Amino acid sequence: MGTEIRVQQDDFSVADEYQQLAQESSCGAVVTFAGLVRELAEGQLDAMTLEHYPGMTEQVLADLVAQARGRWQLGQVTLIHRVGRLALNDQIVFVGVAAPHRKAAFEAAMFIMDFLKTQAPFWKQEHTTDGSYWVAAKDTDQAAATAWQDD
Amino acid sequence: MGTEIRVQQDDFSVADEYQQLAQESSCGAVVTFAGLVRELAEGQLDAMTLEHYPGMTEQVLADLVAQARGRWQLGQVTLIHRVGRLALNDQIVFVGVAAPHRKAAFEAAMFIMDFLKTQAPFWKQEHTTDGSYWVAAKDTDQAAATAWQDD
Amino acid sequence: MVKVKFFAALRERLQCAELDIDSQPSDSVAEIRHRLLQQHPSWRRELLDNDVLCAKNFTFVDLQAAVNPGDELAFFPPVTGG
Amino acid sequence: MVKVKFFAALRERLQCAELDIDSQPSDSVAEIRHRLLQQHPSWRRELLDNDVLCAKNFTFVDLQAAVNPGDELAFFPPVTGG
Repeated sequence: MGTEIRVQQDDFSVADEYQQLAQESSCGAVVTFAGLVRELAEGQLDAMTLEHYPGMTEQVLADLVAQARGRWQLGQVTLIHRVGRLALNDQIVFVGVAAPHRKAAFEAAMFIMDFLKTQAPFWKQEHTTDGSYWVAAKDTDQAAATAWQDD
Repeated sequence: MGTEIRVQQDDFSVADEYQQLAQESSCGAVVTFAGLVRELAEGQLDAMTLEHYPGMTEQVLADLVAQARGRWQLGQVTLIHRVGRLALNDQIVFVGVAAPHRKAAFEAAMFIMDFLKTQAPFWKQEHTTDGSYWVAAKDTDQAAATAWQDD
Repeated sequence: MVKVKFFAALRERLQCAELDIDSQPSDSVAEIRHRLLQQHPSWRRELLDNDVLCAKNFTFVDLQAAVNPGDELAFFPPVTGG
Repeated sequence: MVKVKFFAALRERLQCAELDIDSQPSDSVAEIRHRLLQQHPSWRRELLDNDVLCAKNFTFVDLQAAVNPGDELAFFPPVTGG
């Protein structure tokens, strides 16, 4: 029933993380989410830089996982977020949740991602052929996080 | 934007399936669900046999994925269900969904699993030290599938 | 003639996986089931169980569904995959 | 003395990542921000932007939060990770 949180420049292996999540013999459900750097709607994305607030980031992520554990019965939870310069198609973020029941595994993974998007101090800067731009926060992300408060 | 559906005795590799799901350059979100054979609450599970209705199974699974595509904008969807004799800790089922947005990827994977549980003609027989028993259907699975109709 | 299949616990209890049975063009699932019970009276309790599901040609149907010669019917307990 | 950090677009626009500023035991975040603006009047538009978030010692706080010497304050735009 461990929690693993990593903020790192290096890439991660979903295969390795899944192996670890699937090891817990009481957990029949493993849900993983991976977020990847994709082409912009308008095209022309060359790369992305992810800045974060060292110290606060780890604390917020640990708090998100603790909150999820308060809501659902969970086994292993793994949360990885990359920082630094990322290229098109690179992996950015990974959430893996093992749980006895699938509903808990799915909901906890969604909950962690929804709150990560609005609470964890990461900022994306996109490097395009037209220059570099800081990504604006999305209202839909705020709405997704707020929705959990009505549960 | 392919759909891959497999009903097979052989094991599957979440690593390989994830690789395929992550290839689609328009999809920034990849959600996977894996279900595994776990010890019973009372203990003493030796193995499990999964029976299915060949012909109908594939049709129901294809229909579930088609329904999910009608509700959400999805990329690659992979759905694998094993049949035959499975041992403790074996993988049973895999759902993988790539989508442009994480909410769609999460919800489609949950939707497919919820309906698979109540609509796909698979039956589990558990082999325990006390004998073999057909698993009873769960009311909670029926409730999970019904909940989508209110959306 | 329609093909009738049974699965899982139902197949085991009836000790039958598959059989052929005569049918008329105007038959319903209920009528086919009635004919099955005439031939196998001991199946009554299992086959009339409210939980038993029915599929015609790989699609769930209810007892009122029309069955035509050449169709495949299947009766089985609630599903438990995933 | 409190340490003040700025991140992302705010760091770039203020051209400042980190500075130290005098503080009193009874200061609030609003008072620290006021003192920052006295020292750097050109930061007014950026630092008073309603969207700017504040954290004290790695936890989100509002403008009324008490700030003590030795605390670390950070101001930054809405987060966009994940």
